[in-house]
Amino acid sequence: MKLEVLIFGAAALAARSGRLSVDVPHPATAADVLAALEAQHPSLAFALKPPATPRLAVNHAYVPPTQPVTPADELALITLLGGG
Amino acid sequence: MKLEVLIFGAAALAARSGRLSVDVPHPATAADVLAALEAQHPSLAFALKPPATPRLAVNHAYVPPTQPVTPADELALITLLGGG
Amino acid sequence: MFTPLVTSLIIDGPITDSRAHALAIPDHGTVGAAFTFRGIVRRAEPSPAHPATLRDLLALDYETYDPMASRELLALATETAAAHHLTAIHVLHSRGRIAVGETSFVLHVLAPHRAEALAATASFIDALKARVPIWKRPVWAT
Amino acid sequence: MFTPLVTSLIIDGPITDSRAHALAIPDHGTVGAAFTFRGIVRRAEPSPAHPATLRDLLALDYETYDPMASRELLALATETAAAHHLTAIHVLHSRGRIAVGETSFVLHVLAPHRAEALAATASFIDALKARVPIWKRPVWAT
Repeated sequence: MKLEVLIFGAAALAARSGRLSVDVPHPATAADVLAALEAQHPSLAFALKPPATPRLAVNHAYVPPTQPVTPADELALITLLGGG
Repeated sequence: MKLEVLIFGAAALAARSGRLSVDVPHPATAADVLAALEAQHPSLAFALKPPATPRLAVNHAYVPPTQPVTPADELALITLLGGG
Repeated sequence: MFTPLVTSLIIDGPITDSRAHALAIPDHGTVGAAFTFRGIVRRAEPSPAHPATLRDLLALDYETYDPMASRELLALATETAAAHHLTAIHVLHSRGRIAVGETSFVLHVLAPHRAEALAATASFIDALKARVPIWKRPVWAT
Repeated sequence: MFTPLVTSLIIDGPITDSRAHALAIPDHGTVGAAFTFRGIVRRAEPSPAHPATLRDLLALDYETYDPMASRELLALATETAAAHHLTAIHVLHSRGRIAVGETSFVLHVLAPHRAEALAATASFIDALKARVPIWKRPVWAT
């Protein structure tokens, strides 16, 4: 199924968009979404691979990798680079 | 020779005075003054023995134990208990 | 059980001096240490292309993911207050464009003793950057 | 070489809010972190006779050995600024009677980054208590 994921900061700059689509199996988990972002959007590699610590927020809360997700959920990639 | 030493805080409360006299050999060092305070004023033991870290100030500066002192110097026992 | 006073707020634009100072010390005599930390936008930031060199900024644009940013900020403040036995914690973060020299972040911590207040301040700021969904984008001078 | 701005002052009586807040952030864009620490007189202090129990205070009387206290305070501020590469450090300490809830000590630290400012704050306060000849005497409520 197709899911929309909100993205921010340097990731949004790299993708030239604040929102990306990913294709994931049905049913899908948060881990599936992160894996699909990395496979389907190579420009986001810097925000998804170590030392980055990407997390998926579902409906404005961090979720564990096993959390099921559906097209009805608001999904957001949260990659904070710390520093400053 | 006789020397005057200013004292403060809990030490002054214990001695019921802000100033004490000590007899020291001539010539004398800062270490001699601290030793004389301990020997001649037992009420100050708490401020002179470990874990207290007494220091002598001569003319408003900390001095090493070997520093010579004379009756012309302003001597002060500085015992800070930390905390707070 | 004592409940710490916790407030958090994301505001548009820089944090003014009056907001940064608006912290009343409660008069019940339990507070021995009050810490205020202000984060200020500096002129020079590492260049993305050449991280070893500094490049001049005009401002930082802070982007927040709302309302998650507000929720995480409040949750972090609440958890920090409990973990460090604080009397109160107040946090303000900016959203939008903050010029060089302006304040984008203020943390007030009240505690019985300074060690708790210092530890809370350090851990709060580290966790803020790891957890609260706020991003900054440099606005370069040249 | 950059010379940090250092001021220190011992004043009679409590430190008012306006003095505690009177810290201008220089506009040259080098300061990223501003810390303010206020030490406030708490109501309960360990009883000298029974250190495990708390006893109610009315105030603390701060006694200073002048001018050595001023000199050591300034020397400590200057050394701290150099050791931690601070942009500025300002310190105020009270002399005389300070009531419960009033401020007896304020430390302002400005630095490029927060880690330096936090470390400077912690080391300054520890050294203050070990080195600057200021004593406090409790004024008990009962």
